[in-house]
Amino acid sequence: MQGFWEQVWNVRIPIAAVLLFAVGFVTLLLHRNLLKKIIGLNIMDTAAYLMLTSFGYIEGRLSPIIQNGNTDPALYGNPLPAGLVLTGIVVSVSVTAVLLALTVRLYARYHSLNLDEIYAMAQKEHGLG
Amino acid sequence: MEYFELLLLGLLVACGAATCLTKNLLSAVVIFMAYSLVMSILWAILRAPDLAVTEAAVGAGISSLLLFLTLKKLRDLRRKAQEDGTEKES
Amino acid sequence: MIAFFVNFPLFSIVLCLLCAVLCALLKGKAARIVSLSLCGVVAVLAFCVLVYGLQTGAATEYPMGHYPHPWGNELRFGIAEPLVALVFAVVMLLCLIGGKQQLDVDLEPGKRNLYYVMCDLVLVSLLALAYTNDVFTGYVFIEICTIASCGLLMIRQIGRTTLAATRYMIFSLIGSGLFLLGVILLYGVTGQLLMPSLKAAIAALWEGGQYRTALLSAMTLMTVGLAIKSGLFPFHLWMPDTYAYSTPASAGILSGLVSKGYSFLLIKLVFGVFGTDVFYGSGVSNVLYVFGALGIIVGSISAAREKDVFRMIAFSSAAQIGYLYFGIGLTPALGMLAAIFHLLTHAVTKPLLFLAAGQLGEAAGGRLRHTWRGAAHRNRTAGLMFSLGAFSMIGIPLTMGFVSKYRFALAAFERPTLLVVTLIVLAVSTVLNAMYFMRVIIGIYTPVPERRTRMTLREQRPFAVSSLLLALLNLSAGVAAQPLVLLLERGLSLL
Amino acid sequence: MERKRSLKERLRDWDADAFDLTNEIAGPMHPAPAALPERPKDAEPEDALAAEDFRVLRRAYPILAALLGLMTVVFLLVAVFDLPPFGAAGTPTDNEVALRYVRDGMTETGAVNLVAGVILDYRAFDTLGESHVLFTALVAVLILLLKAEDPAIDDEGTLTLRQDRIVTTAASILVPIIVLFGLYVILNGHLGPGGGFSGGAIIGAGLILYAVAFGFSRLETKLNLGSFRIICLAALWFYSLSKCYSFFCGANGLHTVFSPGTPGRILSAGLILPLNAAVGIVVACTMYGLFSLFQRGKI
Repeated sequence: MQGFWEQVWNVRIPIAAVLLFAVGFVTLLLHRNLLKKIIGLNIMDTAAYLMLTSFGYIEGRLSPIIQNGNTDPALYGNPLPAGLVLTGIVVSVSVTAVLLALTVRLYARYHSLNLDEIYAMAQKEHGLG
Repeated sequence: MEYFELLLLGLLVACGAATCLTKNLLSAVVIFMAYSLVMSILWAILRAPDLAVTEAAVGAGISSLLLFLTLKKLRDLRRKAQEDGTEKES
Repeated sequence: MIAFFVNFPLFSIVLCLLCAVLCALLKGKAARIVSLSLCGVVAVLAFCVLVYGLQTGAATEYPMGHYPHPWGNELRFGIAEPLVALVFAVVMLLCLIGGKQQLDVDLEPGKRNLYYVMCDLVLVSLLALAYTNDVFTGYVFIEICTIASCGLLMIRQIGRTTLAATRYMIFSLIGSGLFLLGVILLYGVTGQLLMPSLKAAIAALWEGGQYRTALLSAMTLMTVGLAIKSGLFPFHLWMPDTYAYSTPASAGILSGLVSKGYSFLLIKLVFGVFGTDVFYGSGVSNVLYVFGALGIIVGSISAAREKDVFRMIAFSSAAQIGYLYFGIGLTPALGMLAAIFHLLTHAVTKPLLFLAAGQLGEAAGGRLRHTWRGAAHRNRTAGLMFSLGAFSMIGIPLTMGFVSKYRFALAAFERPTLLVVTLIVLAVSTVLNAMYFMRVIIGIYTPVPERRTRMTLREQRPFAVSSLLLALLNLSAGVAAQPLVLLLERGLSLL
Repeated sequence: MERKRSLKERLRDWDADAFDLTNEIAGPMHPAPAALPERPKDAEPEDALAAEDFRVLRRAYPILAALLGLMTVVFLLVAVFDLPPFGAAGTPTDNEVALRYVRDGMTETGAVNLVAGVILDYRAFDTLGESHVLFTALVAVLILLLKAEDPAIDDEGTLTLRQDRIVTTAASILVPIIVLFGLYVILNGHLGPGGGFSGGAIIGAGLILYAVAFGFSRLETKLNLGSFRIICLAALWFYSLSKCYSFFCGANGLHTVFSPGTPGRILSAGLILPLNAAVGIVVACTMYGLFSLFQRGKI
């Protein structure tokens, strides 16, 4: 059993990231309220980026900014994951903005946030429109 | 240092779960803002200061702001619909 | 001179980005002219790159910036990528021309140029997905494609399209979330992001037996992510709403091109990243085979049950996507060749169907099948084009659909254990296709006594021109399929 | 014998119904079917079909979704246990790719902040796509929330904050500091943490605070839809063209004009400073534009 806990300790941040990913994924699927789905989506994306950042972290090394000209590679962590996650955060914001705009338009028309009610109303109203 | 990290991870998962389980939308957005700030601190610990600044400014700042704005807009729309509704009935 | 063609993929991508930003500034009509000419220029550039690929006969890796292989981004183009880019650009051009009549009605006057901004951004993401040699760049341009195709969808401001756009966006984001997690797991295990070095690292790990579960899960996540986005069987529920209620031009672009962009990226991943022996050895391809077969059957059945013609065509599109993954999951050689040929067939046929259906719907004044009785007499060209598209979907000889079904049958013999299942699935789906398409064709050609105004050729000139060209593309590839098949074969060998 | 009609005429006749084959077919053989009885309400049967589908889906959905969620969790946890240990030095990600970024990053790109060097010079194509994702989001929200230009609609959405003293005084102190800090983060993108995206978001937040405190009227003269489009055009065109130039030179082995300069100085790192500025402007405009669109439907 000792090996198991030691192994869990070795990959603790990816485990937390997977748990958060699952929370976000299930929220996105289960909740019928649109705003909850959007928040679940954000949680899912940040969890994936948390796992990516954890791959760039190396114990006892500084952040990838050169200190007074000393470019010894053993001093600094890996800059690549930080660059990728920077791109990812902006993607999440723009996707959230578009989904929120869609929610406002849907609410203005159907006065409901519950996706099933909206689907039923659209079904009745348009039928075959 | 690791225990602080564990505390933050636990807080993150708790915030994530709490956001999804609360009924009230406003509290869900507030908890989501807290979730983003904790994530920003965690990235500062993971030696990625760029991400901490960006997550705080863009994730906690703008995303939560847009969520609050949508909630306010929905309330205005609901109130306007009720006013139109009452006009139609009266 | 030919050597300079190597820069053309970079020029076409940057040109699209410049035109997209420019169109936001211009008025509706000017933005349309810029977008149409952009599609034309991109088609010419893609053709030049194809000529360059044929001349050199090898895939060139074009470093984006001063840094070679594992450090900087790269574009990679042999023969298959420019060919697919050429077909995408041409079909988008014809869709925008053909759907002009409905576009003028559906688009709000103030927001007409924003529609063309979204078209340019879809085109740039399709080009980037075809040419990219880097997995994370693929993810970024998948996101651009998701938001832009959602923009194409919601431009028609009726309540139903906003709802369809929301559901489409949510399904797509689940797909890209899983794809992102797959990319991250791959990076965590191999430390590489560029496709060639990823392939070498994965092959080494697969032999060494190290990190095998992480590799397997990353491969499954990426495949499932891309399958969700292009609408494979269990995730095709967003398709009928998305394609049925948008303007025919958008429906043509979305169903014909966007889902094909994702599938082509998956084909590139299978050859360029996982490697055929890893992908087919690990059983992920069998999952695709099963879901493809189910997708064909369920798609065809639900299309047959549908009364609204537009939703019927949308479900038939789900069945055709099932064909694509059915081919990918069958065998790496002939099965993949049949799949990529079918990719081009569907990219050409489906927009023709949607444009013709749009015109017939206006001529008949309704969406339901029984209101379309005698519609072909009111709009002759639309009736003719619709039936030609339907024949290609069914697989009548001389059309491109027949050749792709023939290629599938050939591929079936390559895998004798699944021979019977494959042939049964092909036969059942062809019968179902024939049933629900012929029902519509017979309906639109039954003579209806009362006289309605007739839509002549002059009134619908843009539609006539574009559908004629699409039909010619279809028939020419159907009749003279051999050169195209050889071209694709060489392309696949270079992927 | 009437002259042979040219193909063009025959096509026009075929199309314009000079002769209608269906009359011959329909006529003699059997009387044309009586007009179909128009179904009383054609929406009803199709509606039942969809509603019935929908009800089945509605009941099965939560169980299916929970099952799918559980499956992915177990699947991912199994995969994660196989991952390299967190924080160790010899992991696969700590390979020659990262080594070159750290060892030669400063000399090749001139950026002290290696992350800025990676996203704006080594892997610049991602960030080129990135700034256009934001532009796509702004255009998509424009399509959805932009109201037609009619003066009848007053600023019905403006905050009915009674412009109370607390907010205005706080804003008058805070806004200059926020914008100054945002400028610092942008301009020092290649020296310290930060860069175009975070600096732009900070300036965007500053503009939003100003609009909340002092209302939109003051900002509207300078920051309206027309000026937005020009700003986006200028910044994104500069970004795309300069990057196209550096990609073209890199691919063909030419030497670009921009030199990395002496690291540590503000005007060093070649193209990274202007690119950060361009991205910062685009992000600031987008954030403010999104706020204004959500708030009152026009920028």
